[in-house]
Amino acid sequence: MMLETVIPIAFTLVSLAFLLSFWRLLKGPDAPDRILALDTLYVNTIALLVLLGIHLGSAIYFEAALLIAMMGFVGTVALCKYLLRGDIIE
Amino acid sequence: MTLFFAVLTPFIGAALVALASRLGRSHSAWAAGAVTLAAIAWLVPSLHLPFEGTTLIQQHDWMPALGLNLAFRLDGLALLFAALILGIGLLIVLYARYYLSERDSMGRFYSYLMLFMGSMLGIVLSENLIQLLIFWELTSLSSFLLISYWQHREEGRQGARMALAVTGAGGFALLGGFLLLGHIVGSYELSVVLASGDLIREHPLYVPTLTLILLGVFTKSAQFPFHFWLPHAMAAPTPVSAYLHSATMVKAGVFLLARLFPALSGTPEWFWLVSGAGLATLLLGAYVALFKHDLKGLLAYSTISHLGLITLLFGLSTPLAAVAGVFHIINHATFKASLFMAAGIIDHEAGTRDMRRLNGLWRFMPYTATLAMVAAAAMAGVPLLNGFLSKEMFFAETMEISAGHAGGWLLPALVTLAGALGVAYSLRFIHDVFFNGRPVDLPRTPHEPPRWMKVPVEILVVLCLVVGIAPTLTVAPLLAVAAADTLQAPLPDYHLALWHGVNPALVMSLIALGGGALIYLMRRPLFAWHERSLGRLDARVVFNALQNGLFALARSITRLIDTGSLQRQVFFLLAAALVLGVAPWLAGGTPLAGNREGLPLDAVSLIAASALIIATLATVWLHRQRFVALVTIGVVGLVVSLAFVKFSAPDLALTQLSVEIVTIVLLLLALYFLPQHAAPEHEPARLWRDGMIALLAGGGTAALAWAVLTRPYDTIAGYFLANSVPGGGGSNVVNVILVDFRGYDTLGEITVLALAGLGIVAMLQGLQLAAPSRDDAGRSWDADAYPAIMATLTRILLPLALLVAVFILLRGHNQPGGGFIAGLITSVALIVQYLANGAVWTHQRMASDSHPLVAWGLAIAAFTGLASWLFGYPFLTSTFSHLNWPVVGEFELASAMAFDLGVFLVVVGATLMILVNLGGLHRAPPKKGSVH
Amino acid sequence: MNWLDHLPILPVVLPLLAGVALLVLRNRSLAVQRGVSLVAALALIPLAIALVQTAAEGTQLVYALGNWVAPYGIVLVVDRLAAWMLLTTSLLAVFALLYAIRGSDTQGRHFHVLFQLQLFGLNGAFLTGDLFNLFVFFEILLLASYGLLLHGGGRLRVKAGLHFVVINLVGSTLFLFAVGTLYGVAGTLNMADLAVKLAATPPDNLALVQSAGLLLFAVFALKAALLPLYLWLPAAYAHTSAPVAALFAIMTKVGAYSILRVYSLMFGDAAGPVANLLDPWLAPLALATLTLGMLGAVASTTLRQQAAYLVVASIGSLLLAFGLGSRDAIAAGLYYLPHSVFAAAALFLLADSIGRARGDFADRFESGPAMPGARVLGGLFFVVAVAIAGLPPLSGFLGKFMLLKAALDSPLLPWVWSIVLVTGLLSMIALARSGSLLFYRTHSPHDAASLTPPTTAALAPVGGLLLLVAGLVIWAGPLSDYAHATATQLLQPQQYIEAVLGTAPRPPEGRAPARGTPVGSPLLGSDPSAASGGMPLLAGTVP
Amino acid sequence: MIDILLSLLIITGALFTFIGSLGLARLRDFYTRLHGPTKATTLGVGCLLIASAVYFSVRDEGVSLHEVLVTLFLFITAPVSAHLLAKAALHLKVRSLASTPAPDATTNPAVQRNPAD
Amino acid sequence: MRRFLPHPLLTVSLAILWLLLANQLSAGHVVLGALLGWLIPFATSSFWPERIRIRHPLTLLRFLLVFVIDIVRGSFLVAWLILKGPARLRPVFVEVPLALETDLAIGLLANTISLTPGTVSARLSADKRTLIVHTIDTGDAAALVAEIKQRYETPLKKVFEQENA
Amino acid sequence: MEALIALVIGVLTAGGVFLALRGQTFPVVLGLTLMSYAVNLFLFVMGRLAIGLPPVISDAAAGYTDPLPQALVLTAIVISFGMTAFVIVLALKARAELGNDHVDGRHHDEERHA
Ligand code: NA
Ligand code: NA
Repeated sequence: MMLETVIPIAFTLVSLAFLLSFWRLLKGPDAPDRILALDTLYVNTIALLVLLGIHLGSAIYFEAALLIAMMGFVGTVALCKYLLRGDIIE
Repeated sequence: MTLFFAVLTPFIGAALVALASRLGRSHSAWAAGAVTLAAIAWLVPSLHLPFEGTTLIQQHDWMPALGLNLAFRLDGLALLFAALILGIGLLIVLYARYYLSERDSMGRFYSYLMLFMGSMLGIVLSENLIQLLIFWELTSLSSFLLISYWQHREEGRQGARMALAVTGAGGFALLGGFLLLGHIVGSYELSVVLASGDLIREHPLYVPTLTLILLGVFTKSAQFPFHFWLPHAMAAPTPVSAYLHSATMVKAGVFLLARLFPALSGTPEWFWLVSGAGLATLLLGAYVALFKHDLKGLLAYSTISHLGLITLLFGLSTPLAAVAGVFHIINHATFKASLFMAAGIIDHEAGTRDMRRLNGLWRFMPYTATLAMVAAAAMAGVPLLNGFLSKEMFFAETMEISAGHAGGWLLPALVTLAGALGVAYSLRFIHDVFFNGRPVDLPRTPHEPPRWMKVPVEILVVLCLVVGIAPTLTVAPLLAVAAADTLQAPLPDYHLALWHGVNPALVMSLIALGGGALIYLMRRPLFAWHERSLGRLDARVVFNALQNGLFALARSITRLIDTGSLQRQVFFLLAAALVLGVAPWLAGGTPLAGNREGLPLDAVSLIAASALIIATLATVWLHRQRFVALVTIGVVGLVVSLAFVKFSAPDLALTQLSVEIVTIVLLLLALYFLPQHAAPEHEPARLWRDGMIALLAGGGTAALAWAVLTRPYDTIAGYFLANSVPGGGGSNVVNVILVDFRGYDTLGEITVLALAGLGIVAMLQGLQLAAPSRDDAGRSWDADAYPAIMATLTRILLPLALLVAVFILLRGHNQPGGGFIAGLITSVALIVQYLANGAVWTHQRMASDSHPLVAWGLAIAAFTGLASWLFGYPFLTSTFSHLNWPVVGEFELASAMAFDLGVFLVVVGATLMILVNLGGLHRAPPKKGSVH
Repeated sequence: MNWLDHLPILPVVLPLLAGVALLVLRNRSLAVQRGVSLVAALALIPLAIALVQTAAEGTQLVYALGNWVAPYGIVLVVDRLAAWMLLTTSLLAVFALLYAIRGSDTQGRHFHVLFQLQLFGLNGAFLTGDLFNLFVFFEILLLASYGLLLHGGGRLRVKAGLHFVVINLVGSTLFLFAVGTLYGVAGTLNMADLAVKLAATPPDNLALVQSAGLLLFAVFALKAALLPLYLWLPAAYAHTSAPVAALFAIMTKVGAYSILRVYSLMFGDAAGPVANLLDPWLAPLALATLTLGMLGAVASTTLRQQAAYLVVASIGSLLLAFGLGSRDAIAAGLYYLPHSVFAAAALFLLADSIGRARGDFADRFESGPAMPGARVLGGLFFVVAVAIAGLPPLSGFLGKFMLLKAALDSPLLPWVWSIVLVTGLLSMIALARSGSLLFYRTHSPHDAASLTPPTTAALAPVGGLLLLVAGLVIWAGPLSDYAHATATQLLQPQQYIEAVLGTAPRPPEGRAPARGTPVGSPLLGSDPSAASGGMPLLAGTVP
Repeated sequence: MIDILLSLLIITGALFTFIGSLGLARLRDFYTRLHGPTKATTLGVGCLLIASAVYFSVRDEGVSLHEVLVTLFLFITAPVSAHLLAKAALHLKVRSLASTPAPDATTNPAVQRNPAD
Repeated sequence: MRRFLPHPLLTVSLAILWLLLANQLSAGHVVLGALLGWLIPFATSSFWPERIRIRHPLTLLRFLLVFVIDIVRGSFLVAWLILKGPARLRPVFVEVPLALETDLAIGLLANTISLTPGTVSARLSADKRTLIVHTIDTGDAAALVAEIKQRYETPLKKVFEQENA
Repeated sequence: MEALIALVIGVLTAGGVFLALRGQTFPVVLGLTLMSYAVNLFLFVMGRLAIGLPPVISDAAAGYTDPLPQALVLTAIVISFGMTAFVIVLALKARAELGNDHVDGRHHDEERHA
């Protein structure tokens, strides 16, 4: 089956993406860079989960993906708000 | 029960006496007298028994399994002591009524006195050794109260603490001794112990037992080297001294020597320890007494000396010596009590006890002087007085013992010297106070005391005389039964008589009398020599130094360990865990790795794990740049969730993800009020130490995980998988465990969450923190508090998030999800509204108080549990059924879902409670000085 | 099910419901809240007495929560020990609460909710038969205690609270490591089942199991405040409010209880290769704790600090008794336990009244003004000091007597005796000095109005606690018999194990909840291969 | 046929995901870096989600469309995140290759403060 | 009608979303979805008081089509720019004057800009009259602004703000 | 894979321990968080590692991993979340009461001499 060759390639690409985002997170240099990198890491993780779901033939990882999408957004909003205002719940 | 009531009466009396003092000063004295008489009355019906050779034993169960019962004993020895305690006690009650001044609290005094009397009586009437010890310690405690009666005086407080420390220490040693004794004999009952002398003496534990008991005896009876507390106890009011140091407190020690004489005496250890201490005390006391200028000081050292004499007698171990010992106990009690009372009268009338100022009182108070002189003569061992008789027996015994030994002259010589010193200080007491010219600078003009103050002295002095003149008619029967029951054996042959013919003892007495006079005449050069040498020794200084040393040592050790540093505490805990965790492996024999086959490693896992490890290290490395550390720890949390997904734990992943975000929001809230950066640490040693601990702890947990993961195991998990659907009605086994199999854990868990919320609310009350107006780089904050684009779009997300939350909540029983995750999603959705639109805006649209959510959530969870009672099942028993509705079709209803709803509400309530309250912190106006 | 069959859960459910009710009533009048709180606390006493009476007959009541039998579900077990702890807790709670409702409960929010949930946590910890559930209830009682400890705030209190919280969080982490390892090896969480499984530990797993067992000990030692893990205690107890400090007298005993429970059941004599795991550790550490605690008491500069160090010392005595491990020694510890709880609580409450009566001088050991009501305060202080120093005739002495007697058979005899006796002396010296400084070395106050005389309401709880101490003396016979029977029961864990693992679920009756039939007979539950049933459990059964 | 479609979607998705992160890593200032994840990565994950939807719809009977939800969610949130990040970066005066616009002149800090004050 | 169904559009959307979540089309889920779609707007109506009205559904559809195409275009463009190398980029901030007035429409425009070729909306001025947009690579800023206004703003204005226009 | 997980747990613990030993409240909180990750992972893997075997009963499942540790970790996560929240707020309270963010209420410069 074609998928059997495609999925490892996809895993590799997404893993590399994960590493690149992580590298940016470590490197910075500025706080927005790191937040952006963290946000991207969240999205990369969604990609990994979707691939895993296809790979294992299990739909059970869907909610995790959904939640990552939600929580990643909230995290980014909170971190940005902190940079802008300091006080995030004012 | 009579003996028990006799002992109990003074204790109850103590309360009555205190109450009586409210009626008036004299009332408490009357009450105290009545209590003493009542105690006597309990004993009267049994008094004849010892004289008939019967020992009365009364026993009541208390802790029978431990051999500790309320057991009382009335035999000759006990009778003698009870008579001294109650008889002299009665006289003291009378005397004190006149001695105490208007300012002194009568009720308190008599109350303490009754406590003390009861304790003393308890000692002498005890049949059980542990019970005896209880009363023994009670005498220490009650004497503490009596000695410190004048609490405003420094000497009183110090003397009391010193007495308590020394006699209390002795008490602890005695406890050990008694326990050993009971261990050897198999019982704490005196009857058994006294009958087991040979068993005890031959037991390998004899020496430790004896040593511990003697420590108790010597401290209580002020034997060298523990004698020093007694003179300082003279700070007590004189009636107390008269009571404690004649008939009671200090006599408890020699009582015990007499009591245990049959069980312990007759060995070389006993002989050397007891007579050695006795002899040293006898000499030392007599010597020091001579040089005391304080009237009571003289009497105190004289008491020490006489107690040494009695101890020495018991140490000699012969039956006759024991008889003499018992006899001297009686005699010393009578003359010493009267002397103390006389001293009290003098102090009371003249306003001082300093013999350098007290001179020629004969002219002012001839009657009292006569009484005092007779008593002092008895103390000196002058013929026709009781002191002479027992001292004579004492001298005779020392001669008897020493006969035939090489160097045998030494003991008689030394005791004669002591006798001479005794004569000398008695002479000094008489001559210095009542004659020797005119008084020097007295505060007031002395005269005879009130009539009733003299009566107790008169009675005692008369006793000295009649016993001294006609011993056989007076004291003989009492002495006989007391001595016989001391020995627990037939009495030796002895005669109480004034005249035994010319024998060595008489010669020694005469030498002592003459020598004493000679010493007194030579007193001036002796005084001068003493002042230059031994007179400078002050036990109090030494004791204080020791005590201060103890406190200083305790302080420095405590400070060394407890520095108030959290880091040290954490360090200790981790170090302890490391030591304990590693210790079992040191024995060897257990391989670290097992033989279970593992999963193959894949590239994605390796990459994710590397990211996690690097992010962890980055968090550690960058922790001083706090915002950055927050972002890196976010990566850690993300990868941990990924691991949960990877290893088949979707519920965990969902939970971890939600918790992660809420935690980051919390940390951001906190970071706002905390410094953004921390200064680098300047202690490389500490960093290395912490690094080592961290490496060891990390290595330890890794090894532990590795050890477990490489081993196979059997688990109860199969049961959950098998019963989840049929028994719990849900196919998500994790959720069924949470809400059903282990719903009780979950009930606890949401309580923790509720508590966190409530605790935080409580903590934040009144807390005010100044909001920084600039960020750490000095920039002022962005002016746009609620960016419009964010505000608009996050509002769209709210219904969507709620929909997802409902979905997650409802499906939790069968698919990944459940109340906790749903609760967090809801909270996060609401928190975003706070983030995007502000607290005020949000509070206009929803209730700001989330207490009801928490309360009702907990209530729903708890009542779901309680509901099962109605059906006759244990708490938290779940039920479920499948319903089939038209259109909707078949669906499941489970009580566990109601429980999950409770979880949901608590989570939403607690999370909002925490975040919203924290978010509202800055709105309070900054308090002055709350933050630098 | 008869209503009485639910007796074991009532001491847990009652404070939980009370806590919830108080949360609902949070805006009602103070009198209502106090009334609810007090009634709930009082109601625990008859419950505890009923459980003690049942347990005294020698049976272990087993309550299967959710009708899931052990080892699968969580069970509550009421044996003599558990009932004893419940009774001690309930008696203490009432007096602490009585003191609190004089006014300190209004210094912050949610006092009564926290108080009731603290009782929920305590009772739950004493009753549970499940190791992980013990962790959960530890957390409940800890979080409640954090709230109570910080109640009212203030510099020193917050600092002490921060230390207390952080050190306990590290401790909780350790707890999970230990429980996790035990589960990873034995595959079960029920303590009775663990006892069965651990007794059959193969040599290849020996050190692993012992390691987990000792890590667990580190956790319990932290809660119990055993050397060197007691440093959190003096500051925490000395700086919190008086009724909370009084209630906390039981907190360290939870650690001691857990040590006794876990190491008699799972690592006791009958535990085969892992038997007597604590023998080399507990008694020596307890001796050191006793010594250092008492030195701390000697070195203390305030009465409350001294009381806190005396608590440390009392933990030393208590764990020494448990560490000696013989029937008589454990009995001594069990008899001593309620004594030390009541005496310490009384001292904390009294110290508060003394501090108030001394105005600005508070409870510092320095010459201060003569107190109003010095006579009563001094008298109470004297009695409390006698109790806490273990002097006759109060129960501290009887406990010490039992301990020393029990030590006669121990190889540690010289150590035990010398340290116990010397520390006894030290406590006497220290307390005599404290009393002397506070009550005797006084001057007449400059501003008598600033000194608060003690009220009857403040002294009554102290008196009540002292009456409990007196009760321990008067009924020392039956109580020490109970303690002995408890020790005997603990040393024969087989009985406990059979009671727990032999309990059947309630059969369906009437409108029965659907309940999966347990696989095999209930006792077969200890055999996991039977329990795994037909379901494929991949990870678990890979050999 | 479905296989080819799936493979195409998966490869495209993975590739875009990768390129998005590559941009994040490679580009020279924050503002240009912002574009990669916002667009390429979002589309990449979108492709993967569609692949998933197709995969599960084909494998099991019945359509699987819930992946659409995640996609929708990402497409709503990604631009908001990007906007906030850019706004934050402008506020922090993060180094830019393009000349940054002047601070918002119409903004009056006193007015815009929290209405609760 | 308004009282009992405050946000019909939202109700329908939520019901559809519920079916997406449940990932199955059963009668039970339709009922449940409808129920939730009806209930949730009540719970959130205070957060979302204004009623969204769509004037020109066709315009909206066309806009959505353009939007989707532009997302794909934008992604390819950015991907190409990234692969081509950072050195050749010509990033610029441009100011887009806004004709839109409602927050929702402005928000949608900003998001659209962010998702479509080479642009990210970076800041909305305090008076909400100007949107600052960062573009990754452009030679002609004015053309870009014009394109944004024509391609996205005009249809949005028509759909959401026609009465005001 | 088992070795990798063990390593990850070890690193998380080490990092957590090191930070928990710092002198300011914020790193201590971070340390406690890292430690809770470590212990949650540890507790979780006590049910051994399994891929693609979630404990959700279905006919198609090839088998199930041990669900019990997962339930325990869920409880542990919630509890540690509550605890973390509490300690974070306590850190703020301490900052207000003690005037600085040192765990012992000392100033940073004092620390060197202590
Ligand atoms: Na004179
Ligand atoms: Na966490």
